[in-house]
Amino acid sequence: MNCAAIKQKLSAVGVEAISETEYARKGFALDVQVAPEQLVAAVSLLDAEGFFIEAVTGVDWLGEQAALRKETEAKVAAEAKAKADAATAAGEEPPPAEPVAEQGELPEDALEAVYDFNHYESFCRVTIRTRMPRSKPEVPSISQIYPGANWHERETHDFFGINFVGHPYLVPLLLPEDADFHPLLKDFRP
Amino acid sequence: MGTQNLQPAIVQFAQLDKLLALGRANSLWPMTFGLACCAIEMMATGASRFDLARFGAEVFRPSPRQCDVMIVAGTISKKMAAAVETLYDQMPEPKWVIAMGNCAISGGPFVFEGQYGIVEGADKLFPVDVFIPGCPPRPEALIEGILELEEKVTGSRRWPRVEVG
Amino acid sequence: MSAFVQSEANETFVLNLGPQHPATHGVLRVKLTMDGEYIVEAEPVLGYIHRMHEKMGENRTWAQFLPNTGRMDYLHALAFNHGYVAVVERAAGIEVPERAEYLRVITSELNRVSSHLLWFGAFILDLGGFSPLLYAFDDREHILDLLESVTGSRLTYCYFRFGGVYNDIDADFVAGARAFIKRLRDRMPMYHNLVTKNIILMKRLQDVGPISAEMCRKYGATGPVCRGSGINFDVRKHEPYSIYPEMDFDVPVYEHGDSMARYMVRMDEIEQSLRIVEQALDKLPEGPVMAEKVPKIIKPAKGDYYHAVETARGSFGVRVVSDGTNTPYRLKLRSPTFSNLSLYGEACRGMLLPDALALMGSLDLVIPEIDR
Amino acid sequence: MIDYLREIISGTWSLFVGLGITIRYFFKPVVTVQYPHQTLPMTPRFRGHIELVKDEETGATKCIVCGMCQKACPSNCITVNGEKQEGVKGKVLTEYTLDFTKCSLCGLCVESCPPKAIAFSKDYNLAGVKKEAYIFDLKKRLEAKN
Repeated sequence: MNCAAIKQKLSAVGVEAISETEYARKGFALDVQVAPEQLVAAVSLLDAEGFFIEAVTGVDWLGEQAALRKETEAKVAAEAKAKADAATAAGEEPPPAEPVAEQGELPEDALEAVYDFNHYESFCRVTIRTRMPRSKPEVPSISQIYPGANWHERETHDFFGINFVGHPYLVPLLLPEDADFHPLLKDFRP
Repeated sequence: MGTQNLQPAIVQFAQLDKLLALGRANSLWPMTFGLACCAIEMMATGASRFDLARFGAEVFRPSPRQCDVMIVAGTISKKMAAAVETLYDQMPEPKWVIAMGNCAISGGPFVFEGQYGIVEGADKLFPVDVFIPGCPPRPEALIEGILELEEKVTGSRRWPRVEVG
Repeated sequence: MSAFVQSEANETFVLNLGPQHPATHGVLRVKLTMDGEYIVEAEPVLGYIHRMHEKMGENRTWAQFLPNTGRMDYLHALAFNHGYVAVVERAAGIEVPERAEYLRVITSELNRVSSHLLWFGAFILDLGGFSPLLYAFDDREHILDLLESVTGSRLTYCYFRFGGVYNDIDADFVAGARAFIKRLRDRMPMYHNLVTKNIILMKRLQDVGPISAEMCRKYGATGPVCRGSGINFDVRKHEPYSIYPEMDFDVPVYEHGDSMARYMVRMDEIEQSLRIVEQALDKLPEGPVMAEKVPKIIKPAKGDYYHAVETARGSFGVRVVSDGTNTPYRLKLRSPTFSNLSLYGEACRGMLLPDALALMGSLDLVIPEIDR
Repeated sequence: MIDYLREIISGTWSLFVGLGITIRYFFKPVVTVQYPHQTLPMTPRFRGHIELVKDEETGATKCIVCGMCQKACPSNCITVNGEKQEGVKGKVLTEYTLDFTKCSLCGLCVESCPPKAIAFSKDYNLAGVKKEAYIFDLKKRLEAKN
C-alpha cells in the first residue's frame, strides 16, 4: 500500500483533480477534488484499501467568487497600466484604454465538504474535497460505507447545513434538538 | 439567599436555629455534578491531598434530592441549562449554590459577541451564594468557598484565614 | 459474554442515562432502549457542553485561540496545545529550537501520565472501588506540582507558544521529574497488586465490551481503544512529529479488544511515557526555548494545513484553513474521543447495563473534547 | 472443577493482597495538607489574576498606556485608559480595570507588555459572595499597596 498506487486508483474513478502534496508543508499526502456524484465511488475505494475515517468537516467559501473577480480585475488593470507605461516610456502615444470586458453575474459561492482518511499501517492521509452550491448544499452520505461518518456528517450538518442525502438520522448532534441555525456559516448572525 | 424560599416556622427558637445552622454548615453535602474542567479540580479537592472530608463536605451525592449544596463546576451550555435548572429545583430546601470557576460566574473565556451556545453565568438561572473565580480555581479556593458558605450559614467563621502575601 | 436474545413480547423501555450521572464522566447523555437488564439500543446524545471552539477560532487571532486548546481536553491539555501550535508553525513556516521541542515532549508526556492516572482512578470508581482513586490522585498531584512550577497553572495549561515555549525549566524541575519517575515506578507494582490482579476487576472487565479491529477502522477509533483491539497505531510512531523519532519507546498493543485490553494498554503506556521523559531529560540540549524570528502578528500563507498529535485518548488533528490574514478562516478540530465514542452505540448492543458502563469507562471519555 | 476451586482460592487471595496494601498505607504518614492551618508553598510562576507592578524608583506604575494587553487579551477582560498631562512625557494611566470573571489566565497580556508593567499575583484562594468583587481596579489596588 503506498500513496502513489492509491493516487492511480483514485484517478481511475474519475475525480476532478488529484495531486500529491508535500507532507512536511501541508500535513496530508493526497489532495483529491471530486464532484459530489463521484464521492461515494472514491470513498468505497478507500474503504476497500483499508483506510479509516478521520474526520468530515465543511468550509464556507462565502465571498470567494467576489474576491476572485476582484483579483482578476486588478490583474487586468495592472497589465493595462504596465502596457501604457511602457508605451509612454518609449515615447509613443499610449494606446486607448481597452474597454473592460463585461462580466456576467457572479457565479455562486460554494460550500465545501472535506473528508480526511488515513491508514493504520502505512502513512497516507487522503483529503477529499467536494464542492456544492450554497443555495443547494447536497452531497451523498457515506455513512453506509463508514458508519463512523454518521456523527461527523451530523456535526457538519449542524454547523453548515450541508444536506447529506441518504443519511439515516440527520438531526442536530451538538446543537440543541430544535436548532435551526448553522453557526459556522460566514453569514450567520445570532 | 439559599433559604429564601423556605417558609419560616411559626414558632421559632433562636438557639435551636443556631444549632441547626451549625449542623448544616458542618455537613454540607455537595452534588456530584461536574460540567467541565473545574470538575477535575473539584475531584482533586475531594481526593487525598486536600480532603474535603475535613469540613464535612465529602459526601458527594449523585442524586439532587440528597444534597445541600450544588457546586456548578464548569460552563453551562444552553442545551444543558434546562437540566441544571431541573437539578436545582429537585434539591430540597435549604439549598445553596457555589459557582466554581469563571465559566459558572459569567461564562468566562467563552463569552464573545455573537456567541450562540452558553449561558453567561449560573446566576442567570438561579441565585448563587458563593463565587469562586479562577480558571480553574485551585482546590484551596474551593475549600475557601466551602468555608465562606459555612460562614454565611452560621454567621461566623471557625477557621483561620489564610493571608496571601 | 451474555447470550442475549430479545424477548418475544418485544417489551422495551427507554432509560435515560445522564446528562448528570457520575458514570458518564461529565455531561454525556445516553438514551438506552432496554429489554429488562439488556440493552437493545444505545444512542449517545451530545452537545451538553458544546463551547463553540471552532466558532471562536474564526473570530480571534491565531495567538488568541491558544487558551482554548487547553480547555478542550483538560486532562491532556498540553498535547492539544502541541497540536495547535504545531499546525500554525507548519503553516507559517516557523522553526522551533531543539530545546523547546524537548520541553514540549517532557511536559506533555508527564501530562499524559497524569491523564492516565486520573482515568485509572475514575474508571475504578465507575466499577465501584473508591480507594484507588485516592492513590492515583496522590501521584497525580506530584505531576501537577511539577507542571505548575513550569507553566504556572495546574490543569488548563497554556504553555506552548508559536516558535517555542513560554518558560524554561530549572534544575529543580529536572530533579523533581527524576524523583517522580522513580516514585511512580515503585508504586506501579502496588497498583497492579491492588487493582489489576483483583478478582473483582478481572471479572468485571474480561471479555466485556469487545471491539474488533474492523469496527475500529469503520469508526475511526484511535489511541488506546484501537491499540486494545490489536491495531498498532500511534501517531508518535506513525507520522513522527517533534523529537519522538529520537526517543526509544514501545507501543503497547493488546489483541483481545475487551475492556481489560484497553485497561492494560493504558497501564503500560504510563511506563512508556516515563521512559520517554527519562530519555528526554538525559538528552536535553542547551539553547534558547523560543525561536528568534517569530513575527509579532502571524499571517500564514493561503491554503489549508493539517497536523496530528497523539493525545492520551488518540489522534488529535487540527485542520486550519488560512486566507492569509491574522485570523484563521476555518479551524477544524478532530478530537479522538468523538470518534471513539461513536462506536459505543454498536458496541454495547445486547450488553448488560453494568457492563455497558464498564465499556464506557474503558473508552476514557472527556466530554468537552467530544462536544468542543 | 479444579480450575473452579483454584479460581476461588486465587481470587480470595487477591482480595487479601489488596486489603494488605490499604492496611499498610494506614500506618504511613498522612499526605493531606491541613489547608487553613497549613499551606502549600506557591511556585514563583503561579498565575493568579494580573496585577500592576510598582516601579521601584518612583513607586508609581510602569504602565505607559500603550494598550497592548487590551489588544492581546482573547476575552476582552482588560480596559486601559490614559490621558495626556502637562509636563509628563507620554500618557498617564487613569484607569486599569480587569474583569477577572472572564479571564482565562493565558498570560498573553503579560507577555505582550513592553515595559513589563503587569505581573501575575499569587492570590490563589479567592472566594466570596459577590461577583462584582472580582472586577478589579488594578490602579487602586496598586495605590493601596503603597
